[in-house]
Amino acid sequence: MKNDIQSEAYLRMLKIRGFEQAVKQLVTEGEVPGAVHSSVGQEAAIVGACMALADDDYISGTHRSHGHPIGKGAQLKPLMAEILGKVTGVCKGRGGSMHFTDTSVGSIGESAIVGGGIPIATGAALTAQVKGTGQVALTFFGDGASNEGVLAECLNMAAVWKLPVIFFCENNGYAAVTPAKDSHGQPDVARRAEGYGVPGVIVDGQDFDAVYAATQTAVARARAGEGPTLIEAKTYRFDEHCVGLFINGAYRPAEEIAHFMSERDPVTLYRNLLLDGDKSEGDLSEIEAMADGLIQEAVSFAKESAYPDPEEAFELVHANPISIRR
Amino acid sequence: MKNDIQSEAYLRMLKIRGFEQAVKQLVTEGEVPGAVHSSVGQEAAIVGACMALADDDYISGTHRSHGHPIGKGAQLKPLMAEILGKVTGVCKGRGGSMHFTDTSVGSIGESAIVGGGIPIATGAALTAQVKGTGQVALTFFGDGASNEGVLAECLNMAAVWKLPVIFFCENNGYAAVTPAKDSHGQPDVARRAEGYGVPGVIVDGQDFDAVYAATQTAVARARAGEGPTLIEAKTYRFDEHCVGLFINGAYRPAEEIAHFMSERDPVTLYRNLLLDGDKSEGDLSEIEAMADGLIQEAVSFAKESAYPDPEEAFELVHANPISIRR
Amino acid sequence: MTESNTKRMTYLDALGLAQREELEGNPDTIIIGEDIALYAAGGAYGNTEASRIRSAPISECGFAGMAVGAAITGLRPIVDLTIANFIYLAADPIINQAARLRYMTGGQFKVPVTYRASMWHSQANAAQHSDRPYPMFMNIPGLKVVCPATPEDAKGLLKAAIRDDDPVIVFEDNDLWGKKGDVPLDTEFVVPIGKARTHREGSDVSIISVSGCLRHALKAADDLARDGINADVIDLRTLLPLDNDAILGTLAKTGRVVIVDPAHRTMGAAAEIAAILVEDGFDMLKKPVKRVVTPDVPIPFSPPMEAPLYPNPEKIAAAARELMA
Amino acid sequence: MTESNTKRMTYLDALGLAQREELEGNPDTIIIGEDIALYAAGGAYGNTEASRIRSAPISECGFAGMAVGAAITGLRPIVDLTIANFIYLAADPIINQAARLRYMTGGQFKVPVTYRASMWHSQANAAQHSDRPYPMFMNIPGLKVVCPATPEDAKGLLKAAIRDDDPVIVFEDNDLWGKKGDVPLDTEFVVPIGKARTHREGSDVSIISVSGCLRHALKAADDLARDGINADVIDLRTLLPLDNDAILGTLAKTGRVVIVDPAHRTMGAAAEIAAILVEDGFDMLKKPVKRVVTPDVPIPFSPPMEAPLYPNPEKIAAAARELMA
Ligand SMILES: Cc1ncc(C[n+]2csc(CCOP(=O)(O)OP(=O)(O)O)c2C)c(N)n1
Ligand SMILES: Cc1ncc(C[n+]2csc(CCOP(=O)(O)OP(=O)(O)O)c2C)c(N)n1
Ligand SMILES: [Mg+2]
Ligand SMILES: [Mg+2]
Repeated sequence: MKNDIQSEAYLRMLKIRGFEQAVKQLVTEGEVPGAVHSSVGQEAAIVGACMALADDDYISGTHRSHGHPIGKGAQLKPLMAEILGKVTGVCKGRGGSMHFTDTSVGSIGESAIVGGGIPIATGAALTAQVKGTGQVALTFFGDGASNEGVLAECLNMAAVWKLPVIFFCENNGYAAVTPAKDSHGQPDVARRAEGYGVPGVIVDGQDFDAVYAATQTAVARARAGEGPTLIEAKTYRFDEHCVGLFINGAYRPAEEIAHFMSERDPVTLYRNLLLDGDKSEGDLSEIEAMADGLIQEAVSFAKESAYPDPEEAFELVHANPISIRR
Repeated sequence: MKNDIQSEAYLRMLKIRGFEQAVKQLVTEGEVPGAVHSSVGQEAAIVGACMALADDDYISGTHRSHGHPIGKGAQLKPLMAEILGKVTGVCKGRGGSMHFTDTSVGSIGESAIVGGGIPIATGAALTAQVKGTGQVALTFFGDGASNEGVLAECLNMAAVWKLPVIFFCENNGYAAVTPAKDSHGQPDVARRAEGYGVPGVIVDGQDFDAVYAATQTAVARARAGEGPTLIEAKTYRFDEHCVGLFINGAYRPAEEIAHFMSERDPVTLYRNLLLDGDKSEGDLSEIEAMADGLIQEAVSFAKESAYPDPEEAFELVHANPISIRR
Repeated sequence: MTESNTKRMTYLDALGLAQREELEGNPDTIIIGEDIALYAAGGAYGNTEASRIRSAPISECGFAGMAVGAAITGLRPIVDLTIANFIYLAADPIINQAARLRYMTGGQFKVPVTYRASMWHSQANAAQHSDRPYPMFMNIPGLKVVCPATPEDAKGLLKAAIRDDDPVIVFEDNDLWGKKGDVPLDTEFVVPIGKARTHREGSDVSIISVSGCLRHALKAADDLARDGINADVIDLRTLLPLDNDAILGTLAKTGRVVIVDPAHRTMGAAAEIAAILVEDGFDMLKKPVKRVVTPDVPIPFSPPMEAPLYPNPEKIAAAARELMA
Repeated sequence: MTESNTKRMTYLDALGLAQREELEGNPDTIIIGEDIALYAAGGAYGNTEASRIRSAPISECGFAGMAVGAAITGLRPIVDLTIANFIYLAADPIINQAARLRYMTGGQFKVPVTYRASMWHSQANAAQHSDRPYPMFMNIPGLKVVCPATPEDAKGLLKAAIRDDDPVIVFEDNDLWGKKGDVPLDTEFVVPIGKARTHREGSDVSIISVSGCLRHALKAADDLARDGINADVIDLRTLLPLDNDAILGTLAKTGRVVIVDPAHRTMGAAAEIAAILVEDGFDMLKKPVKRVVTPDVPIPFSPPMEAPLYPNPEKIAAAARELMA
């Protein structure tokens, strides 16, 4: 693989796509405990944002959690093992799909509480500011999460304190089965930012370059001490809200789904863009093979890993331990 | 008193002003349990908003609570008795200064939880909409309260559902001792509304006519089923945050206070306006005497009323009572 | 209740039926919650007009508070908070407003709002989706708290909650959603708030059960019966107000008590029940009170760690046997 | 501790001293709260640079959550939530995040955040400003909860909380703010979290006290002593984790226990203490456990209704006398 931005971006998108396909397969096999939410369709938004960050910058995220740490560069094996609840999982089997965290790549936590990652990242930005580390924090959240009041609170505090934080909304048009248009007083989440003194930017979330550029601008602003930015990436999820969820009634038009899958697939769009540029089919196949290999390895690793011992449930509750009452 | 809008508005402003002066006197006399927050300086904003409402429209408010029900037309005696914790109080001594409620004039509760009245009024608007009563709800809140996320949530829901609610911000420039400029990413609370699809309007809160007109427009919009409006009245509080509070350090310039008191007193401004119009000194003195009389009556009533019996503490907890464990 | 008046259905369908009946029966009843129109728990709103079924934005604090405003002005809102962990976002309006507005206003209002919260656990959803938060709300005067353990009680208690003029939180045990039982079809059927129910009479040991633990308690009782130990099994059903008579009544029968509660040990509902026993029933107690509860750890994701944490029939039977020894 | 190492000061000044020492002693310590720079409780931040003293907008949920993000990335935030009733607005980040992030991430983080909440009561501020909400947080594994009752403990426990690598909530009793006592000046003085303190030794009856009730308990003990009844008085100081050894230890001495707790009766901290006594100390109990607590009503505004609700020396002494009868 060529060690350039484009190849790396394409690889990360493929890793997300492949990881999600593998997870869906594992669900079918009955290997996955709990609920999983796939990021398929949203890869360009995620990777575009992450590639604009430095390795030690922070990210926080959501229940739709797999893409974010992968986009930030996390190893796949411990993530896949976590999905299966194995002791080798990145959270030692305590977090599962909705709570991926990999501090080794600056991933400080996906939150199953919608909106929960927003103050976490804002607080990480506060640390960066107080300690003068130059780090930036970026928080991924959905269009649905944007209706949690805590977003308004954090936008405002970040503006007041000029915190180096980027509020990154993956607006995929739906919160579970509720269309954004039925739950937003006006459609653009980015337009909410201005009222708090925060610049709001809308980008095409299916276009890696657009997302990457917008995030780079926001990162530069944050690092320069000029404060937060809200970026809204208009995107689409290709899968159901939750893998395997039975939805009682059609909440989104079949044509809409078909349109996005055939015309607006971020991986295909990026592949074509690279081919139009200076990448060859060979270059891309090499990257694709590499992604496949990594995913196969991760699946094998996860399957072969052991489950935690039940007694481990009583460990790691506190950093300064107390005796646990049973 | 002439039964016209101007006389009534002037009377209500005087009632608020006089009520607050009387309360401060009672504090000095050691008659007042708990904390009280005075609305002096904000009378035009309050009365301008209330006069634009019908008698059966709803209002909710804040810890700075005395002005709102008075502005809505409440009787003073039960309010003053409540301040002193008497059994004749509007809340039978259970609420006190911060929790005035007088359903007889549509006052559905002042909240000592900053921001707490916002969803209450939004919910009252929901009732009006579901039942088709044509009523409107207006919620008073401060610049400080505007930083509670629940405002954003309610603005958005009110916009989505086109609820007949008016979000009325009394921006007096300070939340306790914190200047609004140190706690708002940009200075205009009204500009936050637009991001939720709600029109935001700024008015001079010292100018009764301006507030009255803006609120009338918002009420008309709400009654027509067109949804919420946010009105920001730029105003000023003449007293300390809390009557008798000792503030350790000057948080607002003495010149600023002096300027508002001498140039921007809403009662004086309105008095002059009425004199410039068709009111005579005699007309106004008559109204002033009436206000004074009502306040004196209220103070006497409150002082002469009895305290509740301790056993009353165990009553009115539930509407469908259960036995209270002691 | 004759056979013909009941229908076998799941706990979830019983909740849905309760909602439909109350929505159809009273035009003041409304329902608010996320995704509620399409896939919310119970669904099935019958002939209710859309304006009374509000699919809300993800704004728990806001709509839980709005429901209070709606309740004090004449509606009877049902707020479906869905997964119980989200109730913390709505804690302020529930505690600071709903629970005390009537009192603070000297009785000017009633606050007929119902909050539904479904306690997910045993489902590998980890700590942010696996709480059983009823204990904290038991400490809030002005509220009522119910925890139905059967389809019949699910219908009857939810209906009672909606009809009650005070704020009631209905904590559902999600593990029971798919379980079936006979449910009265009478639209006037309600289960009175504040009354426990005896599910099995016995004279050796009492098992006082909270929420979904009932089925484990009954299994344990079967097992104990095989050893000749007769358990008196009661389901509290309402946790605020507690049915002190029932608690002391079963103690009077047996002198030995096992409390089974899916909440964490420290300050679970079992704590209050034990306190009542030792305060008001001391002279009847032959043995220490035993609590079979969930240990004080956040709920882990991985099933081999999660599953053993909760009360089960074996743990209950073992505790009862210790008391009989 | 020699005389010269202590200074007489108020509970509030002791809290301020603890904050100043920890802010000056560790550049990672920051403080966030409303109006904090000017008149927040304790104040006196010494040489701390302004960037570590954050006067926050009125956004409790937001800044309580930010503090979690700051804590897991290397700061040690103190969040002053001021009046305890506002903690409900911050319940979600405290419970769903702070308490369990370490666990859920398999130990990738520690979460050294301190929440301060001052329990106002007895001050005619009515139900929205008069709560004592510690019981609900005792049910949340991952948290620690302390309730200092003296100036010395106020300093020592707040310092211990700030230094602790886990989330700790410090519930102050606002009634004690103005009360004076001798406070160690040693900057390394801390009171260990999880340890109760015996304030008076006795062999007839135990008084187990929570929060500001301690002074009433000691007064009651004086009164009882005049009748020849010797009370053993312990202040739990930490409520999560509870000091079970101390609870059972005092029971062992006396066999009779009065628990004094300013929280409401149902599910107050006293419930858990009583449960521990009847579960683990049954054979030592000579008499029923008595709880002297606040009745289950929202706190009313008017002083003649409010004042009689709380525990006081007379009620405590009367309960103890009943146990001696
Ligand atoms: C506080 C909270 N409320 C509700 C939920 C239930 N829930 C999980 S995902 C979801 C929809 C989220 O929509 P969005 O933020 O747009 O993210 P997306 O699923 O589209 O990625 C909801 C309501 C939750 N997990 N947390
Ligand atoms: C939820 C909550 N947080 C904090 C407080 C404490 N408090 C009372 S008044 C106040 C300032 C409010 O400022 P603003 O909203 O501007 O109203 P004003 O006092 O200026 O009328 C604060 C912080 C409170 N009562 N409720
Ligand atoms: Mg979405
Ligand atoms: Mg203000």
